[in-house]
Amino acid sequence: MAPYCYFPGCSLRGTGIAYEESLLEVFRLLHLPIEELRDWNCCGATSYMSIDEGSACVLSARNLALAHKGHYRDIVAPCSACYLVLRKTQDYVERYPRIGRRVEESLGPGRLRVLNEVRVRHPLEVLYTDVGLAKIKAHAVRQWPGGKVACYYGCQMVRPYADGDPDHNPVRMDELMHAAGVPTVDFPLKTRCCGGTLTGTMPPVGLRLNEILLAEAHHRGADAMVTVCPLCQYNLDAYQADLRRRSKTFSEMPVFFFTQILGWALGSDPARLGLKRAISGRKQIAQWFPKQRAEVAAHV
Amino acid sequence: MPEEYEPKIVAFFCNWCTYLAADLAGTSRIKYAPNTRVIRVMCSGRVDPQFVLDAFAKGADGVLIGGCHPGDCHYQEGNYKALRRFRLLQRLVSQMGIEPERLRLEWISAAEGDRVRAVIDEMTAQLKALGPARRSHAEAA
Amino acid sequence: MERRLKLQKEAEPEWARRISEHPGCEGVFSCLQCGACSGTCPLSIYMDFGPRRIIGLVREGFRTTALSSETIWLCASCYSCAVHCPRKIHVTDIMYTLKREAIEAKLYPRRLPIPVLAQEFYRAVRSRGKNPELWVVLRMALKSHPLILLSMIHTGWALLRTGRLSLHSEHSDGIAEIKRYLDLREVA
Amino acid sequence: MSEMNGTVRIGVYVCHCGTNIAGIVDVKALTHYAAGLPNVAVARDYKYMCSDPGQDLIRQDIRDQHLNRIVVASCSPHLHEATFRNATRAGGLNPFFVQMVNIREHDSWVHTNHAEATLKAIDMVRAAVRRVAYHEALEKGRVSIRPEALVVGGGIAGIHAALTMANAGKHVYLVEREPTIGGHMAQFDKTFPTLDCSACILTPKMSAVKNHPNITLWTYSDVTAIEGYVGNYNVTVTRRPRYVREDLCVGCLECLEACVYKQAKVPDEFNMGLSKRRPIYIPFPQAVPQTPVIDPETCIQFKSGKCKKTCIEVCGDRHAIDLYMQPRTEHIEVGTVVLATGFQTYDARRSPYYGYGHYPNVYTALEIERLVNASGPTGGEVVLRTGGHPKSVGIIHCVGSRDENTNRWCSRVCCMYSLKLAHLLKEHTGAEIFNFYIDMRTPGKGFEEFYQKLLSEHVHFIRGRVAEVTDASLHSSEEGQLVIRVEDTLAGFVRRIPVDMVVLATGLEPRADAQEVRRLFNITCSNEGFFLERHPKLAPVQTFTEGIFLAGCCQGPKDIPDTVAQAGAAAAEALALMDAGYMETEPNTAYVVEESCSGCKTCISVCPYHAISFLDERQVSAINPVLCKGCGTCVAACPSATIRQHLFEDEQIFEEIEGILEYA
Repeated sequence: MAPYCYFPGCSLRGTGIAYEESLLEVFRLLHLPIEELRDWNCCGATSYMSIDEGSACVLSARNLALAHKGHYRDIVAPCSACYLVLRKTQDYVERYPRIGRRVEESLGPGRLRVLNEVRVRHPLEVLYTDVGLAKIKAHAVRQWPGGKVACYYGCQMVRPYADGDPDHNPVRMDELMHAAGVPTVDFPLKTRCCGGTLTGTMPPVGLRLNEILLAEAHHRGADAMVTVCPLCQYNLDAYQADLRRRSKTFSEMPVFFFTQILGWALGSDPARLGLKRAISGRKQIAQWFPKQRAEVAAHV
Repeated sequence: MPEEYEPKIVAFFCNWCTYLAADLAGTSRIKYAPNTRVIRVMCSGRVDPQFVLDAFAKGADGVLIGGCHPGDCHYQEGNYKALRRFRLLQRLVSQMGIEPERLRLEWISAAEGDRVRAVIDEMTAQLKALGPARRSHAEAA
Repeated sequence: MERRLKLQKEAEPEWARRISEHPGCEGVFSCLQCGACSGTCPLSIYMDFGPRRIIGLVREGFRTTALSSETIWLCASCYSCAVHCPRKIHVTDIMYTLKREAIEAKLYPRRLPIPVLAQEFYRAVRSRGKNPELWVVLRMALKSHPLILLSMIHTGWALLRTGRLSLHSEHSDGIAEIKRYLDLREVA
Repeated sequence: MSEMNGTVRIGVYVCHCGTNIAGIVDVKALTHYAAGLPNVAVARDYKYMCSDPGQDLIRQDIRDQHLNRIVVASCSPHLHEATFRNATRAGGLNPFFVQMVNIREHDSWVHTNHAEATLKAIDMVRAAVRRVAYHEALEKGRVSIRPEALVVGGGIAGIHAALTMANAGKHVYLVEREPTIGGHMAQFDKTFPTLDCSACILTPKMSAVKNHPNITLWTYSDVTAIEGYVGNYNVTVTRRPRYVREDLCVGCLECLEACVYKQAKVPDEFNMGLSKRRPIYIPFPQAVPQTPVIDPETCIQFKSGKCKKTCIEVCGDRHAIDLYMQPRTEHIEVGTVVLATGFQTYDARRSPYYGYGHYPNVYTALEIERLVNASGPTGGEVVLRTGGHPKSVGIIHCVGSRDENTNRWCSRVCCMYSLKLAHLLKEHTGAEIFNFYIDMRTPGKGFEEFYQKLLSEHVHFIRGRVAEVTDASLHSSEEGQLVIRVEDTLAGFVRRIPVDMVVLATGLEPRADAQEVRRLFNITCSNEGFFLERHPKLAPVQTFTEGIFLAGCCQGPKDIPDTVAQAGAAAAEALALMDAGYMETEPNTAYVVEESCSGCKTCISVCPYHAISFLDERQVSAINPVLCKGCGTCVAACPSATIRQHLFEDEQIFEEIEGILEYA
């Protein structure tokens, strides 16, 4: 089968490195060929749209064009921001001639139509649709030690370009978890925004948004949270110390990438899942994955 | 052409669906290209191939036939008859060297005022791009 | 106390019309003012106007008020408003358009770090093709609230020791090409 | 065969329609142009041609100027063709010498450029002038109208229409799909704004239907086929077996008690599933007819064949219960039809953010109607699904209304019934009531006063479309309750309001099978899927199919008074037809010119009405003018151009085509 084209985006090379590690591991275990897009560039994220949408679309158009040049059918964007901007670019060049012209100026004449010949996919949707729950179930060899999880979908992956999952109430991550033998809790805030970059720009606001999410997850009896986006994971994971300082009732919990959990279920060597990169809930992680203790200790 | 060339479209609209749709477009004040002239027939099934050929021969740049959606014909199945004839006409017309875009059959229900606009605007744009019909061919009919 | 009064001469209907022609802003005049957007927005409770009133300001043409608002910058573009709007208005895209206008008109609130971050990000990507997270955040902080850095020390350290902070900043090999692409705008 | 008979003297009349036409089309230039056309004896323009003085112009000119053809350039023939035909007849000329030119709907209203619009009008008038020269004198045909009527749907609309026509001495067949008549109104507790008991005012009319000598009532039945034409419709009705014979049942209802199911187990449809019923049941105490139904899906005898059949036992020698009952087919002939098939309410599950079906204490308005009803599942006591009485209630307006993502129209009744339910819930529970609305719409007799009454009852009114209903609490004060998150758009901030009960004011939408019904009766639907009236203002109960009329919500959302008024109007229109006993028909029928008929029989195969027969002795086709509907398909199909059509003669259409295309 044709290999998937992997578009890491900047976060998976920095704060979200564990996402990359576990994602590639899961694809390896499921024998899904995947290659990194050569010479990719930043998707521009929300900031570019805020300054010049023409250029924002050009940035993503370049990545799409590169993918097409590499004869890929699907470009896999694990970061929700990348996923959204790529989809939005495809949408905009079709719908708005002005944007189309701007992009064509850059890519050169005739290159516009190729952009929509590449399918933009989120790994969650690839694993759900292309692989399927049955196959995950069949390959899930390992018992999950980590108790109940709250599946958190965030925003930009479900809105406005949701792929089959209803945007008001997505369920596919939950179903994947069940297939992997991981119990989930009913989490009503599953698509409530984590605040994105606000944790950095307006700490009090950003922190509060994440406090609400973590508190509710805990209240619902979750022992951990699962995410599909590097920024969500970063926000939920990196500031729990501050949140603990703000309220004594706050209790820490690990925040995983869904690929880390799947990787574990599929029997991967935990060392290959980037578990040691967690900032919060390291105690639980050390308990749940004893093999990791040595490693984790080294970092504490 | 010095000033923009305005194609002339002869339209045959059935009394119960498309003609009413055009009326609805009017009452809803929907604006569209002024290039069509509507001839009312009771049913698209009444549109005799000769009407279409005569229209082209006399200088129409396009002919538009409008009827009820399949299954909705006020006379049960007149629109199906129209469709069969239309297929025949398409071949005939293309043999006469008239571009296929110039002959069009559309199902437009009485509720689809905006569709009248869409179809007429689109067809007008296409015909403008094509330029005037080559009458000489048409007269061969 | 503040004197609240808007004279009709302050309104710029032409601007409103122009905005409505931007991609994604078509719906601005079909707004019902029902408040579904502000109601579902997780950040409206921190905003000076909130999405509903911003749309109200836009369609009445109160340009300066809208462009100098904090609301548009607090929008984290989670698109919750867009999927809830009973008139299918792309509120998020309207916010983007206003952000762009605010930066062009230099009307954005100076004390806010968010627009600064956006511009730093923009520059970084133009010069590198990729976003060096650490770099951008540092410059943003220095340019707006250096104090923010203090609050970041913990996190920064945690990231560093878990190997989640790349100190060297990656470049795209195709950076020359990217620059050329992006510069086209300036010439065009 | 039409040809130019004698000298043709045409009068052309251009209507300004105030500024509707004159504002865009240069009527003076148009008139001046028309005056110069061949055969045109006189051309005038006038402010309102449809007005009496306008029509007088035509009458006068026919006499003074000896006109024998009339062209009126004004609005759509669907609006005023009849008007100008009458004016022409009054002038002493055959009414079919008129041709209308639609320069309003098809020109001035849809174009903005004066020159282009005027040019278009000129082309159209020129075409009409050429066409009308070929018109000929025709006489209208007549079809007889049978005095029986069919009413489809036994809600308040159908009931009122049926009674009105039956009282006028016509025989009415009332066909209802459900086991009882009454429709939605029977489920309501009270009616706004007067708060009189819905059942109390409905049930007398229901029994009136049952006892009326002129009404044949078929419940649990469907119209499965309809053929024919105005005045002479042949209708097939299929009556589903209820397994209890109406003719033998005395309505003692002992069989219900006798059922082997001591505990009712099946969700009760009439009570919106808030209570249970037995496999043998009667929808509600005042149901008409008072005959139980057996639901084979749940009846043990039907499922396993192993039931003690206690129902049959107790019915005894009345022998009303017949488990072998088969569907019955009835064939009837009627002259007119009134469609009153009603509406369905929006499925609140389509708006997941309000949690209907997920949170037990989220209800639809219809469920509350049953809940507060004295003969409802709880005898009128408002008990939550999770037990206990609500101390606070949130009523969310516009659920599935005014929303591009679901239904874009306003359902018209939700504001008022929400006010009503607010009042009733407060009365029953004394709870704190919050109404969440986008716009408050109370345009009706006594409606605004009712709103005022609610305000003085200290019901909360919060202007804002609710974003979500959630059980995720942000504060201990919200624990265990449903939280409504909404922007209070008047106060200008977002509010979280914890309540014990949420009521969703679901909108009205077309029935799921509206499209099939529409096809069955050969009528049209508007974009929303409601049945389309012939004219929004001037023919609100007629359809485009003669003899078929609309009543109630199948035509669009409306409240009970409007429904009853419309049902009366539909009945009156049907009565007018039936009392006249006949109806004039357009003489646009097809006819055969025998001498040129080759006898190929092509026409016979294309006619959908079997109006064409073959005369073996003469080897030609012949068309029965009574059966011919004038579609003209055979005319277009005839290879030897020997079939022709009155009003749409080939010459007339060719003249129109060439008139349009001839550049002056």
